[in-house]
Amino acid sequence: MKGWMGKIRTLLLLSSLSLILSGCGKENLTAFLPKGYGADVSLGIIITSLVVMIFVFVVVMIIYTFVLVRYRQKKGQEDFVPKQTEGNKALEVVWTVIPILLLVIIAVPTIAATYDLADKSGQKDALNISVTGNQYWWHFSYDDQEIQTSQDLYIPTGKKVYLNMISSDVLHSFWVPSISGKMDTNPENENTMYIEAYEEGVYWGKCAELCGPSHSKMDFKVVAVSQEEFDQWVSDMQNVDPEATPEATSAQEGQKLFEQNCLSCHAIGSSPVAVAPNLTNFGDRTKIAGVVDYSKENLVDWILYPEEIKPGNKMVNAPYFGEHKDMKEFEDEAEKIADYLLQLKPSEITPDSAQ
Amino acid sequence: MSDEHTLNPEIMPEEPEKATLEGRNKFLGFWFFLGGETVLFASLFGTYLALKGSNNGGPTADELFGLELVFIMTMLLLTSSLTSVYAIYHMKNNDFKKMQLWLGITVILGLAFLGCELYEFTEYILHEDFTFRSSAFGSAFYTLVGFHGGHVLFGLLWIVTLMARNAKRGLNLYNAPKFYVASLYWHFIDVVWVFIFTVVYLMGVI
Amino acid sequence: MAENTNSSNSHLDYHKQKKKDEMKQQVITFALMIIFTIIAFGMVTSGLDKLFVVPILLLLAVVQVGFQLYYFMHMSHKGHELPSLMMYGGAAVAFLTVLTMVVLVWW
Amino acid sequence: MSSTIAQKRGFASTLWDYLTTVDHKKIGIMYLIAGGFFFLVGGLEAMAIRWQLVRPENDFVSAGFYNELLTMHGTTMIFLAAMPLIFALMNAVVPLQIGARDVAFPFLNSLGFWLFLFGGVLLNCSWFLGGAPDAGWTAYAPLSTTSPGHGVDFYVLGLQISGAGTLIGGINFLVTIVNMRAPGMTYMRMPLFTWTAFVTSALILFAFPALTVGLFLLMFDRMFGSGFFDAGMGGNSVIWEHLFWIFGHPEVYILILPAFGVFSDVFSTFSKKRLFGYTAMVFATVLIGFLGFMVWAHHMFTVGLGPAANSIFAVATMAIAVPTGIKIFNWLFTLWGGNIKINSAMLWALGFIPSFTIGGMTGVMLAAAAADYQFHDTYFVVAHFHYVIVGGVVFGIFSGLHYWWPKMFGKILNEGLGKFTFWTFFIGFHLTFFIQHFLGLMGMPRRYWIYLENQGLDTGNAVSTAGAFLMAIGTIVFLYNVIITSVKGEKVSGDPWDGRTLEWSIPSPPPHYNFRQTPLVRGLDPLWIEKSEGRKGMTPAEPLGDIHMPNSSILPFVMSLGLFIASFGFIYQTSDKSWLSLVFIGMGILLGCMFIRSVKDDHGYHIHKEDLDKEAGL
Ligand code: HEA
Ligand code: HEA
Ligand code: HEC
Ligand code: CUA
Ligand SMILES: [Cu+2]
Repeated sequence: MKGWMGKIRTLLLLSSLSLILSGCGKENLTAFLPKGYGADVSLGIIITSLVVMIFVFVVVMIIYTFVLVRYRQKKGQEDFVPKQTEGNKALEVVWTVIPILLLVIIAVPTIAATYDLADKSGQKDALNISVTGNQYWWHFSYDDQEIQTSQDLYIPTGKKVYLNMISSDVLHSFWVPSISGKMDTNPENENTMYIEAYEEGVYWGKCAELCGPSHSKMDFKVVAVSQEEFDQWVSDMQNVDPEATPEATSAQEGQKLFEQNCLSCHAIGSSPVAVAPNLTNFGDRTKIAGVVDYSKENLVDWILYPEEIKPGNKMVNAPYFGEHKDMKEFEDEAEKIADYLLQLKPSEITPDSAQ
Repeated sequence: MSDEHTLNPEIMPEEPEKATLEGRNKFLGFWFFLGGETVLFASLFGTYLALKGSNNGGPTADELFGLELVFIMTMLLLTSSLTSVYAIYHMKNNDFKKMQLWLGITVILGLAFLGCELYEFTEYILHEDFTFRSSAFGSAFYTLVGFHGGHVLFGLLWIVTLMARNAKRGLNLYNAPKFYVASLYWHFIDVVWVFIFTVVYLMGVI
Repeated sequence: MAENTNSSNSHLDYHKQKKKDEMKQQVITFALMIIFTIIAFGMVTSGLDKLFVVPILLLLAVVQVGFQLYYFMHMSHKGHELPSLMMYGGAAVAFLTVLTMVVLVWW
Repeated sequence: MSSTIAQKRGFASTLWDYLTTVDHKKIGIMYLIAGGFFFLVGGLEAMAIRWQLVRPENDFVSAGFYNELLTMHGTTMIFLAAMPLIFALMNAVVPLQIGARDVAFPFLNSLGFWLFLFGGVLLNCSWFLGGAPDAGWTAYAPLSTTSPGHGVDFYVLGLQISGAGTLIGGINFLVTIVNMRAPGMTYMRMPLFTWTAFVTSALILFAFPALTVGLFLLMFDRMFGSGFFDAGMGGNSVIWEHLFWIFGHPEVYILILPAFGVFSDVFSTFSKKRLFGYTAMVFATVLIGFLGFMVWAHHMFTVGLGPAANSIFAVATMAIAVPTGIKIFNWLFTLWGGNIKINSAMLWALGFIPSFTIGGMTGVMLAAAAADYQFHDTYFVVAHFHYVIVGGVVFGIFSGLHYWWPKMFGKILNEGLGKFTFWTFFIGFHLTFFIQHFLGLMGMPRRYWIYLENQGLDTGNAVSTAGAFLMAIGTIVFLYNVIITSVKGEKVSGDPWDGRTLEWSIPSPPPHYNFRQTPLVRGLDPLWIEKSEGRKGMTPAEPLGDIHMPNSSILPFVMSLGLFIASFGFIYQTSDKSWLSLVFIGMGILLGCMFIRSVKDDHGYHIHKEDLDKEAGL
């Protein structure tokens, strides 16, 4: 493992440099700039295979160009009949054996890496998080810590974190390109994968398995912070008082409205409701519902018109509309709820800490 | 055309089913089709095996299956395979009457088999509350066994049609391949059944 | 063809005899199949160990199917090269399919 | 039965002729028209996809509609465009290449076509009846089992019907190639296109039943309340994935192998050389077909099958690079030392080599399981398969069409327009898909209705869309070429390319009985052998005699119509049981036709020797 990884790494450094120069993708999203173990290993294989492939392609193209230049029909030679060769045993052996050897070069590290990435030996002692994919949001439950959270996954850097994944409805796939390759969430079984972030940062995650109209909007974030910060986040989250009264009056009214209208699906604190995202630390999100820029205005919009932002999402089943109130009233109420939600900041540790 | 009128033993070729190009094509095409059917049933078997434990709280395989009926069904179908061999034997001897007779017996045995199967299914549905919709196991069971039953039904209709159509005019080089191919189909149904009684019933109760 | 009645008749007799012999063989095959079936059912009802019975059941099934194909369906006769090829092709795919469903869908 | 066709015919009788025909050449033309039409439909859907993705957060189409577009694009292109176009070439050419007067089952051949067409029409009816399927061409459960509306129902039944047609077609070609070869045409003298048709048909035979079963299970889950893929009832959605890919992977080789066959024939014809390493080429074809059945789980690396399964399937997949490489190098060495004439047919073939090699190479990269964790379900995969499918299959179809157009229609497609089509399409193709490799790794999953701003994906997508427009222009010029050629094109002889194989030994277009006298084949490239020994055409293997021909029949059309009707019954009975009456009517029609077919003798008819002479004298 180590030997070839070392060589690969130098290669990798060189090529990633050139990739940065050519601007290949957004940092913390692209798989070209790995910031975690899985992505690193995968990129190693990608580059090994790419090098072999470029070699093959060059060989093919050299013969191809030569043949076309040399043997193209010349003027006046239309009737020339070339020698009718049947084949050549030696040549045929050559182009059977060499590709086999080239494939072995790819296959061996591939197998090693495949087993490496499926290694579960450290799972018992490591941090285990249950991941649930839902149309169209992600839920995270920290197994022994009694922490429930959605959309933003907080992990400590430099540690293997085991994710036990399942789906509550259709197939989804958990993918954070710059940290690790993807793993599907299936409804009938739990899949396990580990991730390890090398450095602090907010990494973009995407759903990579067609799951309905808002499949392209099922984004989430992995927030990697230092171990100390993570420990603090854990204790902050454990000590949340879900019923804490906010200071501002509008937020207090918002809390009431929220409790009446929204708690049937959503949850605050660690009660494991799985119908809608857990909003305990909603005030610390960087995006609303995974994709919308974080602002009060957008939040109000979301509460009132979720369907327009994420078509087909399940909040549509209970939109915040009564029968006999007028629109203005709704907006007012939604603003109050927004005020309430925006101040849900139970922890000092936020995505901003992940620098 | 010469192959229109009934053959007499003198001009009956050794393999009447392959004496014409059409016959050879039918023969080969049908065998290939059976190759495809093998994959079709394998997919059903595979699905069944993957789901046979998923009884969703309903009855399990060993609570459900009784072997007596299955044994009778197996005997019926195995015997019908032999009777259709007799039919083809008489076809090759150009003895049309006997061929029809044996085909008739085959059909009766096949009907008896289907009757047993229907009885079995109604028992399950009415008395065991085990239906197509009760669990993934139920779905897989009825689909696999039902597909086989459907094949039996189709085979019966086919053979009866052939018998009726040719009853008056006897055997000729035009219809010999048709009889032959139908008998291949009938044997293949038996092949599938061998796996069904082994994998579904015997391995289900053990 | 009718001119050569004599030789044609002995030819006919020869073939008749061959078919008869073959028919005999097929009846024996049938008897064996019945016996196999009885063994299979017997083993299951006798309550022997599962690990012992299942492989034998499968073996018996495969042999029975071989009988069907090779004797009842004449795959042993000449002119069945391509049918055998395609049946074996189908059987190979079938085997892989079933194996997958049993091994790779365990949860 | 009249054998002179050169009479004036009204439109109605021509139509009737085509509805009832069992002539493989006419069926080939119908496959060409229908497949071509669906290619345009699928292309139009592709254009809509690309237009939606031209800039971030675009709102050209809605999210639900986008999913319908991409599902229908994939399904249409694979099942209703690529496969039928390949069947068009196989029908038009294979019987001629083996010196046969007909296919083994003319009636079934026609049935296969009508089943495909009605299946395709059924699938596309969904657009007008409440929405198309929207679960991807792979229709993964439970998304497909829970998708609201009837879209996926149309997918299930449409594919079931057209799939049955394909299976029938496959068996027909297998038997044709085994039983109908002219004297002397041994297996190892068959042209490569015929060989690939043979292997492709065998793949169809073994691959499609898995799809058939999968579709049945899906249908039962959606319409009759079974629980195969419903975790709540103990079902398992991974079963669908296996069944789909046990079919799906061989399917991609079903598509590419005949294209390989086209290229083999084109390369050897236009470099005036015997195919280099013929035996190895045949062997490689068979090997690809064989290995193709053992690799399907490479589409499922991220499903969670475990490292052992992933490694096995990774290595098995990579192995396919070897026989494919053998082919690539044999083609290059066919050109080596040849007298290479570059015309439109040859351009497509030459364009194929680098394009497909890139596609194959990214395929091998995908096969590396640990790397596929990153690639899977991103635009890298989209790039891979368009490189192999467009750069392989579509180029192959274009090449084959330019090559055999004179054989099918008696006229050569315009060279200038042909070259223009090639270059616009070729450049557009690379522009569209090359950049998608990078988009994928930069974090763009596939089947994304929108991508967000500021994620570095804007430029790449804009370039990709621009390329797609070039491809559209190329396609439109090709259509123009077809029209111009049929209006103005000049008639050509039976052998315009100095051909090597049997189809060039008869007039263009061929008479409906193909060969007046069955030819005697004396080696590989039989016509070339005769020509190089100074003879003008093939030596007949039989004296001139009566020719037996099959009767035409309307039954295949009616049977397919029956299934078409029954499908609506199946689809709508979920909401109202009275729709079941349509099931009975439709199935009644089908069974009735089968009954008629089996009860009514059909001995065909004979073209008499004298008529043949008369025709020759004309
Ligand atoms: C015509 C269609 C076609 C063809 C020919 C291929 C050919 C190959 N494909 Fe592809 N593939 C598709 C169509 C096709 N594919 C489609 C449609 C999908 C996506 C389906 C979906 O999800 O919707 C797909 C997806 C797909 C995946 C799954 C990706 C994913 O979803 O994560 C993989 C993974 O292994 C793969 C691998 C390969 C390989 C190894 C080959 C090989 O056969 C390629 C072999 C060729 C070469 C390698 C080039 C020539 C060889 C040489 C010059 C010799 C020397 C070479 C070496 C030593 C490497 N393909
Ligand atoms: C044979 C197979 C085939 C072919 C030929 C193509 C051809 C093309 N494909 Fe597609 N494609 C697939 C098979 C194919 N595709 C499959 C299987 C999928 C996966 C689906 C899924 O995820 O489920 C897919 C998915 C797919 C995507 C990804 C969608 C997504 O994941 O969100 C994209 C995006 O760029 C795309 C683009 C194109 C383009 C630009 C072409 C171009 O080459 C098309 C060129 C043709 C034209 C441009 C026609 C132009 C003609 C006109 C405009 C005239 C119309 C006029 C009349 C009707 C008279 N295809
Ligand atoms: C029917 C259940 C349901 C009810 C009732 C409901 N929601 Fe939601 N809500 C959801 C679901 C499901 C999502 C996830 C949507 C998605 O992203 O696909 C969601 C998402 C959200 C989000 C974004 C979460 C995040 O982590 O980014 C906010 C904020 C929100 N809802 C607020 C509210 C408010 C305020 C109310 C009451 C007025 C409410 N919801 C009522 C189901 C519900
Ligand atoms: Cu969830 Cu896509
Ligand atoms: Cu594949």
